[in-house]
Amino acid sequence: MLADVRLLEEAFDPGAALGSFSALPDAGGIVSFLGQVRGGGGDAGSVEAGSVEALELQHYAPLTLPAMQALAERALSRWVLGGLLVWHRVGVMTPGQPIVLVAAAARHRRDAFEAVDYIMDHLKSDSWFWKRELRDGQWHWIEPRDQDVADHARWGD
Amino acid sequence: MLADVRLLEEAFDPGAALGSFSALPDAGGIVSFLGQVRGGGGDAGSVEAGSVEALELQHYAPLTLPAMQALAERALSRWVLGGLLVWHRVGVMTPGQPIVLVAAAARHRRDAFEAVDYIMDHLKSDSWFWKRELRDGQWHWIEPRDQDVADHARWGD
Amino acid sequence: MSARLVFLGRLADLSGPLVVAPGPLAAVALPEGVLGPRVRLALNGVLVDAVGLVLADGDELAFLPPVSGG
Amino acid sequence: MSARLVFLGRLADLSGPLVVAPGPLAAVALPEGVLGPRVRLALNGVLVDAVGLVLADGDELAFLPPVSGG
Repeated sequence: MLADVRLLEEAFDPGAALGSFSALPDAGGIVSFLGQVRGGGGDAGSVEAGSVEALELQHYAPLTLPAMQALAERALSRWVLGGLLVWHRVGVMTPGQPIVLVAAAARHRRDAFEAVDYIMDHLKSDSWFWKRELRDGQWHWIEPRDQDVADHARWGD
Repeated sequence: MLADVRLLEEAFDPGAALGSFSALPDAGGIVSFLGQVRGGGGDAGSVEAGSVEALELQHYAPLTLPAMQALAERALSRWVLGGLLVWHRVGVMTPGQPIVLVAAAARHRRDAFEAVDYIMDHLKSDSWFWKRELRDGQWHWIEPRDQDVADHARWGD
Repeated sequence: MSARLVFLGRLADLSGPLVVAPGPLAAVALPEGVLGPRVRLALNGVLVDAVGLVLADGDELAFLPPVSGG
Repeated sequence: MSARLVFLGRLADLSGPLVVAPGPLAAVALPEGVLGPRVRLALNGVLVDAVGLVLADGDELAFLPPVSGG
């Protein structure tokens, strides 16, 4: 079974992608994670520097896609999956647009949950993406968060 | 925030449902679980009594939807969610058709993962569904599995 | 004056819905096999205990076997 | 005869791509701030150590700051 791993330069439709993916023959249970560009000011409880007008993800072609493919292969070897999809946008995105879609199909729900969780915890740190946000007309680079390191450490690899 | 909880008598399109759900304003990260009727014979490694021709889910209206709504409320009180969808089919379904779709939107990925996992672990045991499969022209009731009890026990409630 | 008994899941194979006279459940001749340690009862949508249960006019009593896994 | 240096993420704010002569990296006048303890290097797509690195004709050396979280 090969994973469907893509770096996408253009916006994609996550509903349509999941619709096709769920038509796989051995897809009894499908877990997916969709990450989208957050709009600013939507969270009444937080005080942020400004609302996000755009997000840019840069990559380095010789490293980024091979790293995503290697991550997908590790997930396929670790869990019994009937299908695996890992799509990631690069370039400039606006609030509400999808950034990443990961989906795993499995006969047993737990396998699919863990595989998607694992890939999300590793995508941020193992793959090569650099992110910056446009706020108040200025681009700001996003540095790694401690939480990402902690998420990664859960898996012991 | 109200959860979108539905008992559906007719087939639904999970891709379209997730497409609408992902348009929620505070949906930075969305985790979903889709359960579909398994086709028989798709798993080369297993020897089963026969292939599943159809699946029927029966419910008891005075209990089933209220139990689903109460479960959704518990998830909303336990995690910080921007949206929650719990759709469940009843009636007769054929292989490949969706049975259940659960989706949670959250600013923090971990909240959405745990909420969907929690709801799936509890839907089977706390809600009132009775399932039977048509194999070789005969209906067979599905009894509870030990794994479902173990999944439920993980949450300590 | 009547109450209604309904049987869910595999219990529906033993009996369709029954109309019975109001009064103590203990006085009703139930189809064999519909009561058991793992069968729960709901009176008008609320889970109840079988012991001492009395049916009133218009009541619906549901017999609920264990729900399915998987 | 040349090698190419590319700078990713926030390092791209410090310098665009540079064309340099082949030879030891230590002999190249790098833009200030592009080397540091958290910056990794990839030579033609393979992670390498800066120590002792020698650039050959046609090489591409990428300077990679820590990747973003979130």
